[in-house]
Amino acid sequence: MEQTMVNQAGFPILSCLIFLPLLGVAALLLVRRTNESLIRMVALITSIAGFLLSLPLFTSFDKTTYAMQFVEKQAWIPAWNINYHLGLDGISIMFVLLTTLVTILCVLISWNSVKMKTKEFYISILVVESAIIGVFCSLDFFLFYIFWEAMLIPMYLLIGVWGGPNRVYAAVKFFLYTLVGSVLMLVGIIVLYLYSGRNFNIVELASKVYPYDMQIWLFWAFFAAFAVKVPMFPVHTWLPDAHTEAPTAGSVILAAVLIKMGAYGFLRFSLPILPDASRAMTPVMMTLSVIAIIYGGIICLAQTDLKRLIAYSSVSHMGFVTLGIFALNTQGMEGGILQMLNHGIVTGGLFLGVGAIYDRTHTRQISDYGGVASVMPVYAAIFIVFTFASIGLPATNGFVGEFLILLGGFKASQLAGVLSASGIIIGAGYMLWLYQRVFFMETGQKVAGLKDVDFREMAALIPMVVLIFWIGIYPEAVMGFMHESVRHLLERVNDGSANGTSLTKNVMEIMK
Amino acid sequence: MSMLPQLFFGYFAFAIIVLSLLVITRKNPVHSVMWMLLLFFHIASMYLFLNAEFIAAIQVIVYAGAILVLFLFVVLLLNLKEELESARFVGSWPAAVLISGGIFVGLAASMLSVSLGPKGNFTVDLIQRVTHTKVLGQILYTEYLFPFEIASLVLLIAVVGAIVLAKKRMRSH
Amino acid sequence: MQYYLLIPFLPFAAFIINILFGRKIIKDNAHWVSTLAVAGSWIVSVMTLMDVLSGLSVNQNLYTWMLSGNFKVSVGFLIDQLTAVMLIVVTTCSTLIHIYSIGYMHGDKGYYRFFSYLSLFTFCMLMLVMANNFLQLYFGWEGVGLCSYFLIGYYFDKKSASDAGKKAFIVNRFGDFGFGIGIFMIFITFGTTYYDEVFSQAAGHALTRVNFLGFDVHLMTLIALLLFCGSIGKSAQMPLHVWLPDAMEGPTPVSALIHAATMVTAGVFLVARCNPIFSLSETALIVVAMTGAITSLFAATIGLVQNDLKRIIAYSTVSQLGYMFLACGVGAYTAGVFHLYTHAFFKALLFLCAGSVMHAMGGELNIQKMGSLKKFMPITYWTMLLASLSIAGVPGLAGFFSKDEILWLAYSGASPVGKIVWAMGTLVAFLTAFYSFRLIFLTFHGRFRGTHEQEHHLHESPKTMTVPLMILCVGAVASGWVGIPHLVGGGAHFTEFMKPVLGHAEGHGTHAEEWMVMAISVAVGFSGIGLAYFMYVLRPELPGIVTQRFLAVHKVLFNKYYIDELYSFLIIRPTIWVAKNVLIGVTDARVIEAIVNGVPSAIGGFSRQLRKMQTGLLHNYATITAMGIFIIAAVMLLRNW
Amino acid sequence: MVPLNWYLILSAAVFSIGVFGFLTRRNIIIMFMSLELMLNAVNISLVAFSHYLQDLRGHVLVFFIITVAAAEASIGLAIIIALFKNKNTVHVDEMNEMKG
Repeated sequence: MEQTMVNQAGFPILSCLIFLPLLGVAALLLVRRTNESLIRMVALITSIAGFLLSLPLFTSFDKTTYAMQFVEKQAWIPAWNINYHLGLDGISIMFVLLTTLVTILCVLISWNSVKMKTKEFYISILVVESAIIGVFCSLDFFLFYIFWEAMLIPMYLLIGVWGGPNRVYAAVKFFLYTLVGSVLMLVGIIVLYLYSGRNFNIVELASKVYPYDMQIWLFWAFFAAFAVKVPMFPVHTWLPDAHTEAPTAGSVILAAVLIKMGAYGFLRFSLPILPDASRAMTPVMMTLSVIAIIYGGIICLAQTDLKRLIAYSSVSHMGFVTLGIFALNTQGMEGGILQMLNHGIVTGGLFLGVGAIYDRTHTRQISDYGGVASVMPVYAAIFIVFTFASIGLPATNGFVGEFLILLGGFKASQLAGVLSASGIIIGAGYMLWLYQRVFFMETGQKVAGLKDVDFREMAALIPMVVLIFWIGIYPEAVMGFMHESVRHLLERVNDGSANGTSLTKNVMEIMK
Repeated sequence: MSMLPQLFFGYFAFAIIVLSLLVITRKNPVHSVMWMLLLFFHIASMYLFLNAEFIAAIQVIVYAGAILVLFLFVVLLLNLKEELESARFVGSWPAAVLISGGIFVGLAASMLSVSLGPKGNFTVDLIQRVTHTKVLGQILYTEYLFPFEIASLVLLIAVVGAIVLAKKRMRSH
Repeated sequence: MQYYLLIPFLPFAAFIINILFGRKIIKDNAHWVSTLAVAGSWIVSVMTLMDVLSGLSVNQNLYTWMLSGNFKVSVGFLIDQLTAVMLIVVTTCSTLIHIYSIGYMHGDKGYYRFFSYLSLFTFCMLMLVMANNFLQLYFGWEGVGLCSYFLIGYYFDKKSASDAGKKAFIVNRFGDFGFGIGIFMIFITFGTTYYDEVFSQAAGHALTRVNFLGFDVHLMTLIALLLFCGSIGKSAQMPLHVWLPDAMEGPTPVSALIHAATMVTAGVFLVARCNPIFSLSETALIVVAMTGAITSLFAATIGLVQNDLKRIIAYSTVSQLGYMFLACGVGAYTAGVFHLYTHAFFKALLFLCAGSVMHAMGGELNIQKMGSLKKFMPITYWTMLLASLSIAGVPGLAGFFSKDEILWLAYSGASPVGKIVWAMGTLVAFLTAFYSFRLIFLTFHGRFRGTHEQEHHLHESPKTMTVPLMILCVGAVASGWVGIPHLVGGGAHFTEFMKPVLGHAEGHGTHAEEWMVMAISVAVGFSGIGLAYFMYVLRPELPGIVTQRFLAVHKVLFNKYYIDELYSFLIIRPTIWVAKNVLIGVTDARVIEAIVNGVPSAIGGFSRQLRKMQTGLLHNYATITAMGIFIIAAVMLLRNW
Repeated sequence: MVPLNWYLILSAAVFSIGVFGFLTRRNIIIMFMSLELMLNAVNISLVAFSHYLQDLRGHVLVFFIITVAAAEASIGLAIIIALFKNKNTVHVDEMNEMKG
């Protein structure tokens, strides 16, 4: 394990990334609350500094190894063998970068739309950033759990304080859903800790062997936490409410990075720590994924609320992600990880776009719109990029991810591949329908005379557009990071005891 | 063997119990406070029998001197005239008799079965030779220094708290 | 020898320039950028064709697009005979239509947007035909679909236009669904998606059977049919033909370029490109041939009674595409591609002429309200007449040679359904001639039936529009001359040229039979024209009488066999109904949410009961505490005893 | 010599009387006094134990108890004053703000 302890940055870069936003929070606390422009500037500068600081991760990451990189390890509570242990591998690195980028965009898009309790708003956003980066970097289970739960509080406030009319219901629902899941995960963590001789080290836990029955129980304990976050069918119902009621920045964070934590959890914990159980549960997970894809898609066809539609489309898209991950082959898993990133970019972009127009019209009802393309041509052009990336058109990132997932899914189970491919038809249906009703046809009353996007909004939207095409045309730029980690993970998962394998086959037989 | 210690104990025990009963049964709180004053003196005397001069002293100074005066202040401050006309006990006092009786039986039963462990170093002779106050002081300022500091903090907070509580309500009126 | 890269990337550069700077800077000069770029592509395409004629072919990867485990796909280019012909077709039509659009779209508020889309379309179409692997083909495939979506819905403030664009995209997605799974099967079978590797291994799997969704199927048939799904969507064959007639909502140059000459033929191109796979499966070929023949007949019958100028031509396109599939299905890929090539010219010409007519008529499309336009717009009339003669199969014109080759190879080929599809094809040839000339006669002959205002406004179109018409007309007449069969003394150069890629379909018949087939097709062509002349020029009252006599038939045909209504009834409305009433109304609201909200409210109800214990009276709390102490003490004591 | 048990029984008796007073009286001031009574009962037993065990730590504990009792009395009485100002009563059965 010693050779994995490398930190090529030369300084504790991950700690800096985690605590830099908190430094910004400290600075914000010193600013007078009436001085809103300074508050916004401080938040913006902090988020940009965080992004710049995260760029060395991208440039100096060693793609030839699956080992953890940029590792930091300090004893924290030695009595319980708890360490302050951080590190990144090819699976997590992209999400740290995405988080730092998305935070900038969130600050930008909220520039004028948040008028109440501005200071607290930006503090919440920065705290969320810090906690999410912490989640993706933690290599100690205890530390991970702390960040995992810490993220809940500011997110709860973001939805509950700055949200729409029904915000409190949505916030409480979000909170309770997530909490119920993570409490079960806590039990699972403690069981692992005790079984493994008081060890919280994720890397070491992932190289041990556990009894099959215990793995199954732990799998479901972790499933409770991660499936809620993803969200998988049938625990997805918090997402539409949370997305709909959250302020734009909240929706963007939620869509872009927060729900990725669930899928990341499967990749980081369920699969490597519980390989036999994961293999055995593959049919169940794939079934749930396929249901999510089709179910989420069809529900979108009957939505009347802009944000709700995109929220349900997230359910569908995250179904692709879990399908890819549990296909347990290279294409599926790499596609799944890429699709996590893609979904972050695309759905994040869609919510940013919706936020931009919501600021102007203050309505989320699709029927209130129409003909936006006539009055806001630049905005329409940007939004259609997001739309088609969401549909998965080649040359956008969505295509690469979905194609690889479907290929992997098809390899793992033809039925799952075929059924989920139908999600692509449905996806085109609801997204184009949405686009038509909002942007095409005659100009609606509430839409007439709207101003096109300004420089600030462009600055928030264009990075997403650039990423969509960059990843779509040259996906290797991102996928190059994950090849080794995915290979290692798959070796771990598919190299289990005969017990699990035979059970998988049995279940497969039953499924057929 | 003289019967004197038993006789003294008998008197004080009897007085303490009677005074306690008087304290909790008087209708007028001022009377209760007065009976309690007497009770505290009796307890302090009993401490003297047990070679605890310092404790007896603070029993008189703190309890009788400070706390009871505080009680008296409050009773007089609130000027409870109607208290004398209203009922003394809550309706469910028979239940309380049962419970407190039960507790007494339980406590007494357990106390009767007490057996002492090995004895310590602080013999009566030692205490009488060095004086109780000095011995206690030595223990307090060495072994129990930290709890002692915390106790002072508790008192400080109590002072601040009492002022804040009383003052805030005054202002709101 | 990298100059061929200019072919797709010149239009792409034009697209980027126009879309970024068109709105603010370039504005009404957008056509210069796009047209010059496409013309440049055309020149390079011609050079490429020369190279290919001199025996050169290219198969080169540009860079790795996707890499995941053993899945590796590059952006790469394959240039062989088939590609070269497609390049010529695409760039020629595209260039001419760009020029035509300068006049046609003049003064439109989205001028720059229109040209950006056209350039993007050209880029995607070129990427499609130049691909050297299935995934890049898919890239171009979806890309042209995207442009089609944009251009059909170009007048996006019209609901019908945006509906049509959406419909086109979604219907195509149904086809792409099968196409995508076909690509998965190819990858899983061959471990690669490059044409050369796939096709060279295909023969080795000629007898392989696989388990697909629990069915034991012949592998090559499966792959071929899945790929054919894509073709059905893109080339508007039964049952996914419904989008093409609606696509006529787009500007006419778009209909000419995308929905006649190039994009819709991509399906035929796909089948031709994959001929090594299709040839291994007789079942698949029969399906292709029958689909083509049925669609062809079906669309032709609808075309008989339509009154919308562009829709008639659209149904004619569907019908002709069916012809091409018919050819591929009987193994005559060369004939299919030959027809694709000639069809591009005369069908683009037909559409552009229709555009010219619309231009003069102020957007009117109903041919019942036209007539006698011949004297107002002579160039349009003559070019359109020649195009119609070509499509009707009049000897010597382009359509005659390609159509005749198809019919002959269907008749004489080895395909078990050859004779049937030949008969159907001949019937279609008759119908085609009839409705094409019904269109001509109603539009250009007789008396004018529109408003006075329209009549006053009638004029010939500007030069930018008529010059492309005349150039295309040359193509419609002469493009077939490269494939004149040996029978009538030609060299059949086209077939020879294509042989390395598409193979050669042998006709097994005597010269006499070949003459007979040709004679029959010429005869039905002329009789179709004759019947149209009789019904619409000599006896104009006759169509009304026939309609009255066969009212039910007319109604079914006029309403396109109610296919749209059927889909709406069977697919769209049930889906929405399920979404609204089952998923949102029951599953989400009554099942999941009932549990999600039910558990907390059950806990809440229990708490409300429990709350009654909290009296708020100090004595109650104290009493309970004391009892607790007593009980604990008692337990401790009893344990000690 | 008085046996330890006598002191302990006395302590128990005083404690029980304190409990009885606390549970029955309506006047919150008297209840408070009952509380003091209970504390004193504990103190008696502690001092007695200390004496018989020859260990001064019992006294230390008593010392702290008296300290805490002083603090508690001051705070408690302040609360009573505040309460009386608001409710104008010292009868606990007339206060049920905590009712659920």
